[in-house]
Amino acid sequence: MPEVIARELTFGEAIREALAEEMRRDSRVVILGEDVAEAGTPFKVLAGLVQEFGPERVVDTPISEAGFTGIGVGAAMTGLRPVVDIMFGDFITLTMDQMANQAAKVHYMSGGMWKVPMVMRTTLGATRRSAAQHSQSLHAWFCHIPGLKVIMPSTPYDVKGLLKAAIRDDNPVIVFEDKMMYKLKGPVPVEEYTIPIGKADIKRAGEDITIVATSSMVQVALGAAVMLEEIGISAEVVDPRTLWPLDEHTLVESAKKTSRAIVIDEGYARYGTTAELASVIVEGAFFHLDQPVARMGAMHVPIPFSPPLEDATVPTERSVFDVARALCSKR
Amino acid sequence: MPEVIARELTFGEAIREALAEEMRRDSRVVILGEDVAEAGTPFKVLAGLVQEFGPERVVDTPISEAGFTGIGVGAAMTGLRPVVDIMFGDFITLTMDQMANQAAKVHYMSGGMWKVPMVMRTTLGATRRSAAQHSQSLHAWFCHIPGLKVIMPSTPYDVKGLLKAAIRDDNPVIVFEDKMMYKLKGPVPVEEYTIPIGKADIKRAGEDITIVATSSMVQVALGAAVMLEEIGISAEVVDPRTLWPLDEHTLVESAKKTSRAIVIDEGYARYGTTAELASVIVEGAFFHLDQPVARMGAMHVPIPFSPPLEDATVPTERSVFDVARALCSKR
Amino acid sequence: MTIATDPSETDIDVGRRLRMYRQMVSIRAFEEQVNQLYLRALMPGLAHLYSGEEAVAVGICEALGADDYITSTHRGHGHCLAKGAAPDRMFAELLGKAAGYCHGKGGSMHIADAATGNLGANAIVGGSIAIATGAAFSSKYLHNNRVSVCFFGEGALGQGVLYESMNMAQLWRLPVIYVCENNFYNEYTHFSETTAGEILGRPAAFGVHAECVDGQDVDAVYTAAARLVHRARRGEGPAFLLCNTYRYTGHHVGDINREYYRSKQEEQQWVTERDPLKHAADRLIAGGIVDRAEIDRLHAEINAEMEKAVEFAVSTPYPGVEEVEQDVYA
Amino acid sequence: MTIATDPSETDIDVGRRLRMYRQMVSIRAFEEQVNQLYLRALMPGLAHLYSGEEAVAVGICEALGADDYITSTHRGHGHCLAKGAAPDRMFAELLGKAAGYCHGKGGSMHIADAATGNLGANAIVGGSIAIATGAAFSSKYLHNNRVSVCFFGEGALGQGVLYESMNMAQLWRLPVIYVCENNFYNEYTHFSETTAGEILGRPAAFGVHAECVDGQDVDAVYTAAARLVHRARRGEGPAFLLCNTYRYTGHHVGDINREYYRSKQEEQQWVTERDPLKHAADRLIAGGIVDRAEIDRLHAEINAEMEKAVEFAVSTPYPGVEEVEQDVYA
Ligand SMILES: Cc1ncc(C[n+]2csc(CCOP(=O)(O)OP(=O)(O)O)c2C)c(N)n1
Ligand SMILES: Cc1ncc(C[n+]2csc(CCOP(=O)(O)OP(=O)(O)O)c2C)c(N)n1
Ligand SMILES: [Mg+2]
Ligand SMILES: [Mg+2]
Repeated sequence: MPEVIARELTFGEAIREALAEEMRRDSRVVILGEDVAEAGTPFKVLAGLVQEFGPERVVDTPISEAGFTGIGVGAAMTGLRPVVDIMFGDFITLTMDQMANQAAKVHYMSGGMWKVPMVMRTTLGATRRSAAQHSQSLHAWFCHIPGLKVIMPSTPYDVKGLLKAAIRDDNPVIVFEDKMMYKLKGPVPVEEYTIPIGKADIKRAGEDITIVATSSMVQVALGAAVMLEEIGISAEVVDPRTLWPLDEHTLVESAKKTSRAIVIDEGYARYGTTAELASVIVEGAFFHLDQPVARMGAMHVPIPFSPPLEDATVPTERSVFDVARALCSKR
Repeated sequence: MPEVIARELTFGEAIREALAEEMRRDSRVVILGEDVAEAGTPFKVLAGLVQEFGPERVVDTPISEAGFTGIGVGAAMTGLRPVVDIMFGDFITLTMDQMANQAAKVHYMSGGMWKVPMVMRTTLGATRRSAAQHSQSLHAWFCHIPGLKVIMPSTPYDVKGLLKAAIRDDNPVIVFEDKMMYKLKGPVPVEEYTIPIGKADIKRAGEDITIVATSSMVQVALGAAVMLEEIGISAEVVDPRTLWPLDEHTLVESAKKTSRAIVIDEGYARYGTTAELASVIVEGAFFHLDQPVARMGAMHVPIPFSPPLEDATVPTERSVFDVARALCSKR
Repeated sequence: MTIATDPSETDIDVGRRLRMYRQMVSIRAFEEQVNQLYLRALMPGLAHLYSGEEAVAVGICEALGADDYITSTHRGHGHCLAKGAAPDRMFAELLGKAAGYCHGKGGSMHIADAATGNLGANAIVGGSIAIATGAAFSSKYLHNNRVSVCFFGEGALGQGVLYESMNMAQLWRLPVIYVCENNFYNEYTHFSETTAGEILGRPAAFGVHAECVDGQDVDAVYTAAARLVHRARRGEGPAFLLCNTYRYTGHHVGDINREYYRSKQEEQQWVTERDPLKHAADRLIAGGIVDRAEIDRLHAEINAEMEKAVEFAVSTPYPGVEEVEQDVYA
Repeated sequence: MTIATDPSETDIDVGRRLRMYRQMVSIRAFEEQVNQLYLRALMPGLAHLYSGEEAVAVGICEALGADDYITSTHRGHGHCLAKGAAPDRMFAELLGKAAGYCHGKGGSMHIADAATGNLGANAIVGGSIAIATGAAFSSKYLHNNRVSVCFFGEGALGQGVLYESMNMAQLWRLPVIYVCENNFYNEYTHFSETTAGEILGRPAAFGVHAECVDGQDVDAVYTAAARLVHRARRGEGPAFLLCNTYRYTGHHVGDINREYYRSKQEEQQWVTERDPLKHAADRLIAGGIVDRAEIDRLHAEINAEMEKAVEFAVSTPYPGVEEVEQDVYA
């Protein structure tokens, strides 16, 4: 991060600023989605954009996720750089054919003739009391499909730089935003910048244990790290920032250094991204590891509505602390 | 497998027999899908069923995968036990909302009031020269969703017993069938049987290395095991048979015994089922392992049409042999 | 077994009219309590209120038997009540309590009730259309004479699965009625910006019998529904009923400042001129069936009932944390 | 920049008619070679032949400029040729060779050609409908006057994304033409078993201008297409053109025994009575534009050209295995 920190923005403001800057820079950037214009989305993240860029560039769509995602693919192939807005990550279920069979494969299947420079912005995360169909973190599905790139920013700084990079990328890129993080504040330089897709960030340096955390789980990991510090355990928090491409090197080197690792992601626990991240670490650092890599994710159940149940489904600072302490005590 | 082996059936015949038996036993079992009736599907797996059970029970649908999958969900909630046929596994992309947001969650969201006893049969596997949209093995997506069960049979015996169990199961169960395996022959008892969902099968006992293989990769693993035997390496081939629920115990115990493991699955290499299977083994057998678990899957590229390219994308007996030998030579 | 309603009865009997009025009042009172629970910060999440649209759910469900199925939406309290669910267990569900219909696991957007044939609210727009069609597939296959009603907002006209489902329903002559609640807004966007052509042309294009009715007139809704239900039971296939209606409050309880997408004046006009409760009460009084005092008594009675139900829900316990892993599988 | 065709010309000029005939003959000859390649076991996989349907692709593409876009289907050779692709590189693609349009990575079901605006064949039924609509979105946004044509079989009427796309195309007045090639069969099932209502009612329900044309009459297809293209370029929005046609051979090259789903007699009738090539040739001869001998010469010439193209494709090399990991990302 640059030295001079000019101001703080919320996560949502950083997204809006990234979009506005890219839309000013490149008239081919358009936004498509439900209630994106006047309403600025239910999360109000896009508020003001239609006023600046007009309804031709900030386009309210019908409730047709498959249709307007596919329109985004076609528009991207023919000269635009669409940013498609899928309100809740749970609704990507409706776009999987357009994303996995079309967007992801067009460039390869055409032998490189056609490109799909499109961005999908969507959300993840539970604990909003929104129940099973509005609380999922389904990014693992996209990570599994070659041809797509998947971005999981965890700070206002990261989301701004990565979203701008995504818009300039010539491939379909999906940006997952934690709904609970839109109000989170953090420093964002006034100067323009982008962040290369595929570079992890060490959010906190440490010696005793590596905590790899994504998106919503980065703050949880940082909180746990503070608790761990109090009992003399120095945790390194590594944020991959982009799950595909994945900066394997940074993950592996951290684990080699600390010899213990936990991987945390808010997706469902099984057959999710923690399995890949843990496998990458095991493959690269096996002979340095004192313990198997621990995985933490959303409990493998549909997210329940009831608050005490819902709260039990996601990793917390406390549960991460407990797992880390247990790993470190086994010496 | 029972002692008395009466006859050999192909994989396709075993499926047809399972369906016919269950349809005779239970009039609530119906089949929905494209070209399932007179045509008996393009793979001819269902040939003859409409003649025996009539077009009310073997129902040709329009090309509406989302729609008829959802109809299957609704019918399952209200007294039927539908078997929904999705011709190519690549088309599950169109059903993800019905499967992940509806079928998988109905029972939980309703606090157990409604059940979804439905089966989805679909296919996986490449090397059929069908290119990127007809060659995928996308089962990892379903494995990731709590509320679904995922079955990956690798022999005529297994597919018959597991499919029958799936039809009797009160949950949504997806059965993935390898398209290239429909003609594979194997012993199937004349007597009725089912196979419990969630039990792995050791397809070949061995001492030096564990090869966990699923579906299409089981025969590949068995072929590699023969090659390995010739150079004095005794490979144990473990077939999980069902990916969710997963028989972790059998996988872990085998790896503990051999101290080396390879996991092979025809899904894309990254963020796929091999990551979960490898992680489960590492978590359970870490202190017994001499080497990190090796993972092998489809190359992380859209499946190309061109034969020499396509052939390079999937694990082969030779490539499994090479990886196994390398793992065993590092002692 | 469900008893077929004779749709020829254009004169709706008094008992039925009173019952429908009571149901509408209950829904209104229920929703007012929900809003209070939200304002008192007792309700987790954001509920979507049905106030203003009561005549639709009530008119339709009055034409159904207990065995008939409905599927519902994110704006589903009205459907659930109209189909016969009890307010206390509904409030409990909305608060995430163990006594709720779904043990608190579903909440407002997933409330369901097997006893009254409610296959569940759905938080995916259009998410229950194929399910309702599948329930009708069962009914036809099992010859059990049940009809399936699929409620959805006009926003769901944007979801392709509606057309896939209507096509199959018509091909197979399934006893399903698609009830489109056109309250003019998809969240914060007027439906004219999201809906090309004429709505009724859409079912008609698939050969599905289609009608339109004033969704603020419970008698009209009931009469149309009874006819379509009867038609479906006779095996004449699916139908589509477009009900024009209006939601009085925000898209959800937190949607307070709405003037950027619809005017106060428009809202006011619907409330004062088109209120389904007022309309029905006026008619009951004009017909000499009840007087104003009886109406007032009824309201007071229902309000008291709702308050008791809320009290129950507030005081009843949450599920134990061990329940989180239960019922993932049957 | 694309030059608008004046749709008022009902008399199609001679050059155009000859060119269309030649194109149809080329497609027929191409497909016969494909079948031969299959029979000679030289072709990987199973191709879907366009024989019998030539007038549709040719009539439509004749109304388009080189800059206009098309999207195509699993039965896409005809569209690709009609839009201007070269047979030799097409055969190479079908054989998975490096010289193919997609370096062999796409094959028959994914053939594309950027130079002629072919956004690609698609192996997902209905998979290119939204893409074509998106291309029209670009055209409108960029004011580049391009029109986008989306070819699909009547089987794609089952896919909900068609209705989602038509709705948006009409709302936003996008220059896209949906061309439904109704060859009466979805694989092995007659379309009447999968399609409720009247096909033209479907676009009409979304306000999309809809017409039907005899898909075996290339002049009629061209005339209708020219009118709709002109209309789209003038900003009057999307259109839907239903072309009734017939595939002469199996669903794919391996579909030989077809009598369980359609009779030999039906097939024969289309071939003898409704052949688009014969029809066009007869007309050219009747109009005194060519004689039978010239027609025969043309066929011979094209056959020779196709044979050369096949030879090229057969002899040209496969891509090197290292190419498998190229072009996953741009
Ligand atoms: C597939 C899907 N897309 C988007 C949403 C977000 N969303 C919830 S309600 C709603 C508007 C629904 O409008 P309508 O169907 O008219 O119902 P109403 O709220 O007016 O009753 C939207 C877009 C959703 N829940 N599901
Ligand atoms: C989404 C999807 N479902 C099923 C299939 C399998 N399939 C390939 S072609 C076809 C029939 C298509 O019929 P139609 O659209 O009429 O085209 P035609 O083959 O007649 O040209 C089917 C079902 C597919 N490719 N994609
Ligand atoms: Mg609405
Ligand atoms: Mg067809």
